[in-house]
Amino acid sequence: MDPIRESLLKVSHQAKLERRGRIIGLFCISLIVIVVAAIFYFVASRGLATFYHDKINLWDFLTKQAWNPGTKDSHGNPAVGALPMIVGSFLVTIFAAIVATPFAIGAAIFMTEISPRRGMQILKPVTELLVGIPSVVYGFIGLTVVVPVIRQLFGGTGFGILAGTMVLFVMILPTVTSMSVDALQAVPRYYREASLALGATRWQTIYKVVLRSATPGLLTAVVFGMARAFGEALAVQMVIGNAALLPHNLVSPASTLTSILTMGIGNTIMGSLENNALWSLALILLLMSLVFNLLIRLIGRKGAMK
Amino acid sequence: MKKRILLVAALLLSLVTLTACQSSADRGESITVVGSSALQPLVEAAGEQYGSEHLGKFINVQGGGSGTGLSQIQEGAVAIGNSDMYAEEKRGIKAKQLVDHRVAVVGITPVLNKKIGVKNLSFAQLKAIFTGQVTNWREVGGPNLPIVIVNRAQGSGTRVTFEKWVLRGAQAKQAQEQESTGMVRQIVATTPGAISYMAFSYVDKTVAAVNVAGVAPTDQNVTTNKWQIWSYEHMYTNGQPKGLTKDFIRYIYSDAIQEKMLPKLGYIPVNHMQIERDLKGNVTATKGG
Amino acid sequence: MKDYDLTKTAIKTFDPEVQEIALSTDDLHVFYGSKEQIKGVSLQFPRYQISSIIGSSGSGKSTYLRSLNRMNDEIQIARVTGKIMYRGLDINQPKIDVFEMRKHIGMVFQRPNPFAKSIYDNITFAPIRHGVKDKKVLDQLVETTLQQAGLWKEVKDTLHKSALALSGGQQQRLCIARAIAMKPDILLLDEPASALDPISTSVVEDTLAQLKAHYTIIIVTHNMQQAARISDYTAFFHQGVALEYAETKRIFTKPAIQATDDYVSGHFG
Amino acid sequence: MNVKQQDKLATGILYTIAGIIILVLASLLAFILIQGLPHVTWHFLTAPARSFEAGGGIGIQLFNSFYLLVLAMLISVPLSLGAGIYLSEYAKKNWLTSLIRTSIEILSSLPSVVVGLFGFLIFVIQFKFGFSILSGALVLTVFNLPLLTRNVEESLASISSMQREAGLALGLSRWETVMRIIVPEALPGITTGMILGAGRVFGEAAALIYTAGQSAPALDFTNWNPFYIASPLNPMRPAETLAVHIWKINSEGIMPDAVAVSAGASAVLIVAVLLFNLGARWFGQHLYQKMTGTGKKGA
Repeated sequence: MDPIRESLLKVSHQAKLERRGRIIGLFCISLIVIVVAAIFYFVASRGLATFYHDKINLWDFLTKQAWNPGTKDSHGNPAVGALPMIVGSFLVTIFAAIVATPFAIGAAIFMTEISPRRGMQILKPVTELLVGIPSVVYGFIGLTVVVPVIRQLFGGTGFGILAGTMVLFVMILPTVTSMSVDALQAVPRYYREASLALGATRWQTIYKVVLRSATPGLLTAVVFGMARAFGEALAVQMVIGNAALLPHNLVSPASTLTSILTMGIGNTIMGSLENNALWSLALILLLMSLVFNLLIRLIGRKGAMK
Repeated sequence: MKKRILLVAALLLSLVTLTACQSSADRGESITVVGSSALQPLVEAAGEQYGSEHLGKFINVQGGGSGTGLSQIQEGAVAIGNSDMYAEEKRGIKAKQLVDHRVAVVGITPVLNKKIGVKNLSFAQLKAIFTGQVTNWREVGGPNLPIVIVNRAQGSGTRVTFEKWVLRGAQAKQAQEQESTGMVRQIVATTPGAISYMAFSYVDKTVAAVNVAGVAPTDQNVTTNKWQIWSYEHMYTNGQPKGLTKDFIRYIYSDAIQEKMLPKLGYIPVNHMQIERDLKGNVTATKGG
Repeated sequence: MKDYDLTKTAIKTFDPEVQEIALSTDDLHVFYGSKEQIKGVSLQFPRYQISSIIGSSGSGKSTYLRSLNRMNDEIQIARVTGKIMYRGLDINQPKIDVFEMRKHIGMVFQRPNPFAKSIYDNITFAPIRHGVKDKKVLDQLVETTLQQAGLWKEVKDTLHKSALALSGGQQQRLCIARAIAMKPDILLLDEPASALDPISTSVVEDTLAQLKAHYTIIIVTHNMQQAARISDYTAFFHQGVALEYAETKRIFTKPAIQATDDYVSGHFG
Repeated sequence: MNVKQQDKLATGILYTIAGIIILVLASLLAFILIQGLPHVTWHFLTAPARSFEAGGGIGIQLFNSFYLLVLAMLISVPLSLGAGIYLSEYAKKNWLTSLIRTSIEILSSLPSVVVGLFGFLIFVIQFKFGFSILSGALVLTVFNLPLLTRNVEESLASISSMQREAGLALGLSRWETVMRIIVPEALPGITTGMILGAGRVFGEAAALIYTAGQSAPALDFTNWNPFYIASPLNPMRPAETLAVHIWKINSEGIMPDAVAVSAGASAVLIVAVLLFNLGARWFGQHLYQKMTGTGKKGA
């Protein structure tokens, strides 16, 4: 008999390895899926209880301004209007992104186009170090440095959207920067060479060629940073003032979904309306993060089609 | 490399299961106490001292707030749940199955930023400030400075007590909220025109406590109920305490803690109280008084 | 582009009594998604001969080659139907152990793809994983395969340096050495010289000519001179169909099909 | 303005931006270190914390942070590696995979306090692990897995598919090809991700408050039997970490030197993260060289 022919019909060692490997991988991913599903279920079931069990009107929840779940308003309905927090979350996120984007992209250009050697040696470790600073420390610095400075400059208490923006700006900067660097590095070198060979200056090359072709990647970086900012809790909570009020200006105390959520969760009883309302905030966070994710995908797909 | 990692992970897991299964005899004994951050320092300090006097016995103390303490003890997840308020005051808690141990009294005082200079406020003024009817210090005898209210988080024991005795059912104005006393103190200390409230033990040189209706915030005034804004600190157990839990609560009631430690930490021992106040606020004189 | 009649083909077949067949396909179809890339190819490859596959870009020659050792299995959207006969077995069926099969039907790719390891490790990696542990055997294997691939003289002092430091031509010969270290039955080469300079190309071609004594070689190339130089048989692919298959000399001198004639004489398209 | 001047101006602006970023970080670091380092002494680093008197240290918290980090990474690294490999190598490209990928990414932007509460209800209460290092490590795993998995998947995807073909064509299983060829090559990317993940673990407070707990019972550093309750290795004991400690003394600390302890602990935390960063980077490079037999990354 032909031994090779025989061996083809048996199960080889490699085939066994393959099966084992596939099972290990499947096991890991299933575990993660179970955890993810459990958290989603957990947040959704409690977050939706506000509407099903406690009969809060969803529209009221999203548009009313009074947040006081422990008490009732003049009509006898619990006051659970999440609008101030939703607005607050969006404002700090958008402002932080607006401030961080030029810095991040500028730094990324510096690292990839202007001075790669120095950029990679100094700026890159520096930005990665920023990631490692715990948010408690950011909050602490925000409280002791940023808030007093804002109070000096603009009056008021110093707590508010502006302070939150400044802290978030520094916090998302590393993420956006390193993702922008990746996006710029993905632009093929011959694009630049072709442009430079045609007599364009370095800046023209960067502006007209590199940035343009890296746009989807850069957008993804910014949206990713925004998703981060949206979910950040401790640091923002320490500087934003946590007043469930619609912000009149950038230096009056405001609140975000995360700050109210983090603050209240220890003081409420599982299953009570106060607690459920907080989980509804968590549910909004979850949905927003879904939106950000879809946005990133959409940008990615647009970029791929070009 | 992968195999080694897996091996270590497996080892650790088995170790953990083993640990969990080990009888308590060779690994010592411990209970967990959870809840009120106002009571946390006391229980922590007492627990440390208890542990050093009783080898192999450990008291683990966690904060998390009165709500956490009450809901955890209700679910039987911990040995003792600390709370600043009566269990009956918290919605969603079935207080009947819980046993109350009132271990200390804490006085709560309004505190102002030092630059305001107001020394005394009436209950009516306080109420007007916290409900938002008064928005400038000028209206209550201070300088021309807007009032900045700093609240504790909704549901926090300190806030519940303060609003119970000051607002008496009125709706508080929506304002800044902070999760912890430390943050409140720092904000009041640095923000012009700020007012908040905190337990006596947290008041330090950076903020100014005020008299309310002519009564000074002192322990002495709390024991006679002349200073009305105070609360009991409760340690709740699920059913009558047993074993280490019982022993530890007895230890808390001992003189070593009540007479020596409590005053140092800014709490008032329960047996110093000359009156007793029940859930509804009815005051009766105690034997001591 | 001229339209050629895809139904008119001239495929050489062998008498198994006279010429041993190492590998053959029978009505092989390859689909990528819903698109049919290979439309029923039946070819026989004789043992210890070099057969080349030529054709323009997109004619399906690489796709065909990749299905011979079922590398197309790794492309999720790919689907292969028809028979691939090897040692009396249809290896295009699930019960065949694909990993074992690939040990015997080796492959070298268009672009050199050495592992990011040392030269020595590149060659010994797979044999070790397949159970060869003896250091002496491995040392010997490295030397013989490198010699067979015509690389030994150039690298014998730098065996433990990174393979990525080699030139493109050297890397490709290392990949050939790596493939023959498995002592395969059949060696599939997918345009192995397309990324190489002329000198490296001729070294690789010499290598192949020497390997012919021990291996059955099937090579895809877009370089007609190369096919003419090294192969014994040549197949011409067009639009997923093998139009003509014959002795190489015949293909280049007296093709039976108009399309082949146009292609080899440069009038194609 | 002509193009030359424009070029100069833009370059100048970019230099300024890079400068500002370095300045911001430098002042951040300087602020933390100047405030904190004077307070850092050997005694501070090794002594146990005091809850209401001055002179407490952070010894136990520091040890807890490292132990928790090690435990969390031991659980999450193999898991994320397995999951990342599955997603990048095995998963079919269909709606289910993309759903899984999306949900993992959504999980990564969930505030850590939500994950912490989930861990509290599941691990601490349901599984009865109590406030313990184990609960903390598990919740940090949950918290970190999405990021690590994504990182592993991306690092693997960045390695050319030609490498996989090379392995497969030699009759190796996909698993062995990935584990022994692709993973070693992707190691720099994977290590960077792991370092960032570890940094997050080290600095995380919100998720740990309800799981690893806020108390740091005295440890007996002479007894390393992991079953003994005061043993440093016991994974079932509550363990306040450095970040939680900072959070706690900032919020409820009543010790007279709370400000100094907090500043000192922050400085130590930063220095530890920095050292860890450098160490892990060196280790990753070392491992990469060892596994690929290369002195430097090849062409």
